Amino acid sequence: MNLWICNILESIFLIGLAPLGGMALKKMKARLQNRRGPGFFQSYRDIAKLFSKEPILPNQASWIFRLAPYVIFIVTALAVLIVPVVLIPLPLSAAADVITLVGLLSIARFFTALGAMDTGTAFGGMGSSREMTLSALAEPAMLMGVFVLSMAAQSTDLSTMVAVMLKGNLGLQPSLVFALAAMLIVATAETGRIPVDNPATHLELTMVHEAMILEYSGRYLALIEWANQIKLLLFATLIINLFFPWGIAIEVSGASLLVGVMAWILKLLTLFGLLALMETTMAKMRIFRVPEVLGLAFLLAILGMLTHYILEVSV
Amino acid sequence: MSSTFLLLLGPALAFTATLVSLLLASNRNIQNYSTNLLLVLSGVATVISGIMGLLAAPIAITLPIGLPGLPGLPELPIHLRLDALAGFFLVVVGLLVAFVAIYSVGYIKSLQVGRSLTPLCVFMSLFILGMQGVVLADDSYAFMICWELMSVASYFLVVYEHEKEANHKAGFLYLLMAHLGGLLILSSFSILFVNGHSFEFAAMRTAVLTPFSASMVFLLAGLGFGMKAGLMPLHVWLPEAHPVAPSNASALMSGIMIKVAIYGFLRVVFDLVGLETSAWWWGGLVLAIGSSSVVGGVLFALQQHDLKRLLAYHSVENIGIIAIGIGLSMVFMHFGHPSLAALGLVAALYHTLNHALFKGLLFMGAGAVLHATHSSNMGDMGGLIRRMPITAALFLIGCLSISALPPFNGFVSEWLTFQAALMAPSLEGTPLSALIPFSAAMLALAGALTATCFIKVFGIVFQGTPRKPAAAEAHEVDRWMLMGMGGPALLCILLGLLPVYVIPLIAMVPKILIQNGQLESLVQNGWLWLTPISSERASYSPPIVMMAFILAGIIAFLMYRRGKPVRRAALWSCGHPHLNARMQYTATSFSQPLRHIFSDIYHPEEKNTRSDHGHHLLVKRVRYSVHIRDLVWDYLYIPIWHLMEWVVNGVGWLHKQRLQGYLTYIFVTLLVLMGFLI
Amino acid sequence: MNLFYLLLGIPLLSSGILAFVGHARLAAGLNIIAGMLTFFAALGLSFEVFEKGTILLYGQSFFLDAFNVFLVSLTAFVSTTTAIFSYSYMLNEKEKSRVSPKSLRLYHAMFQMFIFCMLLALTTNNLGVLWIALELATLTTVLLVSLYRTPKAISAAWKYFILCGVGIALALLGTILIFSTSSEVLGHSNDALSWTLLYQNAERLSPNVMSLAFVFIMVGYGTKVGLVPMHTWLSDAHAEGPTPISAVLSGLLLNVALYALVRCKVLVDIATKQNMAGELMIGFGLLSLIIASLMLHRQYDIKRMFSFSSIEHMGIMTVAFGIGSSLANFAALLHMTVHSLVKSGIFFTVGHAVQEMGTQSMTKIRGLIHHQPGIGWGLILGTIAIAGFPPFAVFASEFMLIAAALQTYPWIVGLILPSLVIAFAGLFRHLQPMVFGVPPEECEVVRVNMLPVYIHLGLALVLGLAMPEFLADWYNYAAIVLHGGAQ
Amino acid sequence: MSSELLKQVMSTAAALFLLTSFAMLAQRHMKALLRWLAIQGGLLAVTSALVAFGAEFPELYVSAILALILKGILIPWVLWKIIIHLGVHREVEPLVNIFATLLIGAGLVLFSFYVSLPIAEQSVLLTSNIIAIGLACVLISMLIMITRSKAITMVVGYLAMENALFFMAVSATYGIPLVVEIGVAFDVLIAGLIFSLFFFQIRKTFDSLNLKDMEIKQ
Repeated sequence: MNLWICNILESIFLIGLAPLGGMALKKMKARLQNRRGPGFFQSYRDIAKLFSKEPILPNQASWIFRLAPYVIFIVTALAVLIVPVVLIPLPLSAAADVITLVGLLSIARFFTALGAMDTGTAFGGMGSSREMTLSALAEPAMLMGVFVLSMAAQSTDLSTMVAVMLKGNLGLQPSLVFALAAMLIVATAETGRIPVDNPATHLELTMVHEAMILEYSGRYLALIEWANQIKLLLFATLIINLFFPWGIAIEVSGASLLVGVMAWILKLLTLFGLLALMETTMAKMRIFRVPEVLGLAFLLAILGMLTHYILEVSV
Repeated sequence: MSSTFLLLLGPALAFTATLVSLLLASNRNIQNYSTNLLLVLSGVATVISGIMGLLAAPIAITLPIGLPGLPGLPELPIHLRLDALAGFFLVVVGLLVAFVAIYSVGYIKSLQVGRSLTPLCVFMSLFILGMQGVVLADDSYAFMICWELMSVASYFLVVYEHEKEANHKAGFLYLLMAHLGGLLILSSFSILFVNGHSFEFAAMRTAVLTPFSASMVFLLAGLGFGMKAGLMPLHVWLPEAHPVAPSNASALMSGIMIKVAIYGFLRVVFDLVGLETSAWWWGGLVLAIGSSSVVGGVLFALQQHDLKRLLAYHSVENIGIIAIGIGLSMVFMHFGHPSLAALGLVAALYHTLNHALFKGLLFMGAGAVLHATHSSNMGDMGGLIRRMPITAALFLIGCLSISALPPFNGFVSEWLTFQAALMAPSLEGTPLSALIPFSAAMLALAGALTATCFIKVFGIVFQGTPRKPAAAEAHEVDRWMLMGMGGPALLCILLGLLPVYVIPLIAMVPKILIQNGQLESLVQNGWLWLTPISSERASYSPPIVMMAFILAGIIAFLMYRRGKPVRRAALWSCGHPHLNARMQYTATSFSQPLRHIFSDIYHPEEKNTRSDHGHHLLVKRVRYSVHIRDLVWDYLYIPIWHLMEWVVNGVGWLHKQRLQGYLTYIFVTLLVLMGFLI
Repeated sequence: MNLFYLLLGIPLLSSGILAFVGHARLAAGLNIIAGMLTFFAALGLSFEVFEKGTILLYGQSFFLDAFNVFLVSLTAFVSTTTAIFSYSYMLNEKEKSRVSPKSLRLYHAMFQMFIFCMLLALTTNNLGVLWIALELATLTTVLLVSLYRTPKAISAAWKYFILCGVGIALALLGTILIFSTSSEVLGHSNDALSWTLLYQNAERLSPNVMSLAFVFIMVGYGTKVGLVPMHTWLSDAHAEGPTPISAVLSGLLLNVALYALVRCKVLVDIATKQNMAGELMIGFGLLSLIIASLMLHRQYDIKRMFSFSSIEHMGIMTVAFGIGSSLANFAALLHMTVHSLVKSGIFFTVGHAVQEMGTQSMTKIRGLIHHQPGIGWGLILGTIAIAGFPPFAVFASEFMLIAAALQTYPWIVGLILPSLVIAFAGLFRHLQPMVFGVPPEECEVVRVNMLPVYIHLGLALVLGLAMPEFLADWYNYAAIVLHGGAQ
Repeated sequence: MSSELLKQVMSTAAALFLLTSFAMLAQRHMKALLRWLAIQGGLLAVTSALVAFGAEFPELYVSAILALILKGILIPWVLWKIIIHLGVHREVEPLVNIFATLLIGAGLVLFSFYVSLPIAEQSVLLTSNIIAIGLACVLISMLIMITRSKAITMVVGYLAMENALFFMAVSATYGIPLVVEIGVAFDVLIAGLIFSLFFFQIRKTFDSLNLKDMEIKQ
């Protein structure tokens, strides 16, 4: 029972922390660019303000338009429930494994795209067309990247996978390098970061995700933004816990949980630091260069799988 | 006795429907109601007998018709047999038949008055009879009769609106490939006959085959059934025939007819030949073909702008998924992992059931849209969600299911397929183990592309603003059609949520087809958990996912109630005064990025025309059109066709001679024959 | 043996009478009645054979066994239904004044004469008389083919006459050669050509002479069967003659010629103690099947197309007889029956369709289902039946043929299957536009009698789905008689 | 007549018969062609009579008379009348050079000889190697039909073929049974009648007896 409560608490912890995480990244980036950046709690203030505003709906909008933000948020929150953050084993990760995780994320995307198509503007169509094109390549790459791990760990259950990785007997495997590379590329694409997409711009020719949510306002926009921040944190957590699970708590006790949280924060900040560095030094790619990169990720993941067979299984 | 009765009830009702529709041709309404209601009953009876087949011991009966007393052979009356495999497919067939028949009541009512309904009703009933017969047949003669009955009857459905040239072209292609496929299947049966000395399946099962003839049977049956199922290089009839058939017919054709081909393949290869005699490359071949169908199907689907054509290409994709499951099963079986083989087979069968439901639903939805807008071109639609809200909601369920999103049914079967594929390491260095991850990759790619494709479909057809007046004046379809679509939609959700109740039933099939193919672990952890291998390995609990959904939904609803009321306003148009429907993204523009990325596969033929007011900067009108050809046509079928035309021309020249020339033929023949005697 | 008198007497007598009946309706009616009476006689005879086995009449002159009595009934039946069809057809032709009253008299007389020739050919025990009857059948049909006196008809009849004349002369040469060796065994008399005696003494015949003889008989009767490359007369003769004649040519005459060939093949196989004759037949059959299937694609004339389809099916039967196992013989006999029924049925429909549209050119025939649904549906169902789709019995025989071929000569299946598909494609690519679509302006509604068509198709359906037991026994018996060579 | 003598006589007759065949193959003139046809018919009648006498087969007298009347006189006469009437008695246009045709004819004789070798070895009939000659004559008649372009020459070729058949029947087996023979003769007669009918029809509809003009375009 304790585990169940911990599982839920952990998720609430992550969901609650998501705006802060996003802001931390922004802050780091600003510092790297010699700016001060907004305050750490700016995201919370934004969300609170949006919630209190009167939402305006376009005349054409149907019920899908109104439903979509809720679905997006709920699904992303559900995804959090199954990803181990600071503790394994998670009881809920048995209810939905890593394939389901990918499925849940793709529901979110599905509804984002439907919401964008709903009003019939050119921006919405463009955004969802681009988003779906990119995700059509990113999603299989992610799935394949995860599969490399699953095969090595002989499980698709996230808790089990993390546990197996933690045991360390899989420490340095060539296949995991491929998988990690693939996952990193996918994560940048999925969370809409530079060089794939620029979350900070509304330039019509470059935007992908922003184009889809142009018509949203008020609490709808708040939910979508929040879900987005959760997604960023989720991906970061997924990568650090799958590939670098050191320090994660394996029992419910105050000390180990504390170590888990600390380790998580540390790893997260390192990753964000790297991301900020990357976002600062790189320019956004042309839209048609992105598929090539994602195709590369897909290939890397497949290669990882093949290496797993050739070098690791048959021995 | 009663079980025999039940077994025959479904086909008998379908046959009665045929007669009734012939006899009551004078009154359209009576003909419509009586035929379709009989077909509903037939579908229900089929489902019941199918469940009986899954649960009870096999029943075999013989009908006193057929071919008596062939020389040197036992008599050949028509043998029928109901076992678990047949039972499962009967359930699939029966379910969709029942729903489609309900739908047909409304659909047929809405057809134009001038056209006789008799061909539609008669051939629909015969088509259904044929499918039921194929599944029940227990000798190759009965099987072939029902198989071809199915083909011919569906051909007449394809050409029902025969004034349009596209229809008979599609019908021709369809029947041609059906005939070729039928003959291939026939020859695979003949090889079994030569070895088993009887046309009955019972004798064929016990026949001992040499590896060569077993492989021949596998190849011939694979080609024949693959042609009907629409596997990738053999699929070309599918995107031609499905769009032109009446929508209720295409729902059945895409929903269950291609599944009947899967049944035939399982029956011949798994049951009659038996996987014990399989060669190592069989499974690999099925996997490779399945993978190519999965990706090829969805890639070509993406570029279609005809709604039903798009759905037809998705059938190719989904058949590919089923084939991957079957291929996995064959590979695992050959390398001695029967329980994994059972898992692969269950995944394939579950997807069979799921695809029947959601593809039936989507085709019925497409029919409803078609009926409302009088066009199947997505470019003529838009904004239908406001005029046809229920259809839109039901169609959305179909879209979510086919895109394999949790917690709908498509996800469950793809999840099982992935789980089976992930067991590839247990094959340990066999030549195929590297192929399996590749198939999984293709499956993953296809899943994501499918979602893209259905965003496009739903977004273009139901959302946005109407692109043509007909779409703006569309109206919701009648209650019969909604009921017909509602059933599969409900089942899509239920099968997504409660796979644990369904899978034990499906697992009866591997029990008879695969020796030692036990699957206890799949549902051993109670009603909540689906665990293919063991709970550590992987598990999925759709009810928990759903509960979480509902919980979160309630919280969201409360938030929504507390939130401020919304205000409606005009769309912000960046200052442009007249936003109109033509500024929306179209199906073509939506798929443009993918067309660009995969241009090596598509070879798009793009055409830009522009006219101006005398100066190239004063543009009057720009037209862009793009045409995507199916690669398989260009590289496989058209060369074959050219070759044949060339031969035909040569033979034709031989027939353009003078009388003396013809006499010379006789003369030379005579000399040659006499020469042989020397 | 009164029935036998009737069998041959009725057609001969009515041929004589009809030559003098000028009243069109009366003559056509008499034609039907004569056909029916012949059919009843044939039925009676076949029951007799069924009960008593082979019957010999007038010493050794005539005989009836399971094989030929079955063909006799089939011939009588199809000729009756053709007479029924020709009633409405010829009246239509007369109204359009395509035939003069004189030609009509000739037509009816020659029709019965032709039936007589075929029945004679089937029932005679003498290979020489068989030849005479076949030659006579050719001559009568030459007159029928040229009935319309159009340039094309004359030309077609001439071609038919010369090619079949030469062919059948070669068959006579073969017969003479058989006689040259059999007269050493059986004495210089009629007996030496009597099939029953030859069959009993076949082992004593000289194998070398019999081989040479079979070469001539194969080419000779093969011409009449329409086997490639001796088939070139067939399409013209079918296309240019009156349609009832096309129906009986395709449905009956080809059968009778094949019957003659098969009779000789059985003898030769016993004499040479190997399947040389059978293999020769397989070769010719396959060639016909392949070439005819390909030719189906290049047709512009509807009757010509279906005549190529006849060549294709004669090829199938020849292959089946050539294989010669009892299953293959069963298949061949069944195929013969169903092909006669279905093909003549198709020609009936085609005849009406041509009258309806006023042209035989397939590019001008459109929308039959629209205009006169009976004709359209008859044509498409007939074609589906002839293309070998179940539950029509053409499928059953092809099904058995493929099984039988796989048992003995598996490689030929690799040739049969593609040909069947090519043939189907050829038929259907032309058929579909004719049946579907919108009819042209100038077509007219004609008086039709689709009853014979539906009877034929119905019988083909019954044979495929639920073959009566006695018929199967009958085929079985005949198949065993033919299989005699190997017994 | 002794069998040895009969054999010699038959061999001579066969040689003569072959000669007539070659003569017809070499002919350019229609009238000459018909003359040779009549001579061939006469030769057939004489041979039949000789065999009837030599082998004591009285039946063969009937066929000798039939041959004389039908093949020696009636049919050539009718054809003669027709060509005069239709005015086609001029030159025959060979499709293949005459010399080449003759060469092919010689080849055919050789071929027939080889074909009938196994038969000649085995058969006990004294006239058996005449089969080779008969076969050669049949083939040469077909050659006549193939290499000439007019309808009438085709008929002449056809009749020559019948003659060769009868010759073979008479020489190789002392004739076929009478019933059959009469039947065949009857058929030939009717065929001849139909031929004549046809000539007028063809003439009427095509204005020529040249076969080139009456091809059916497929």
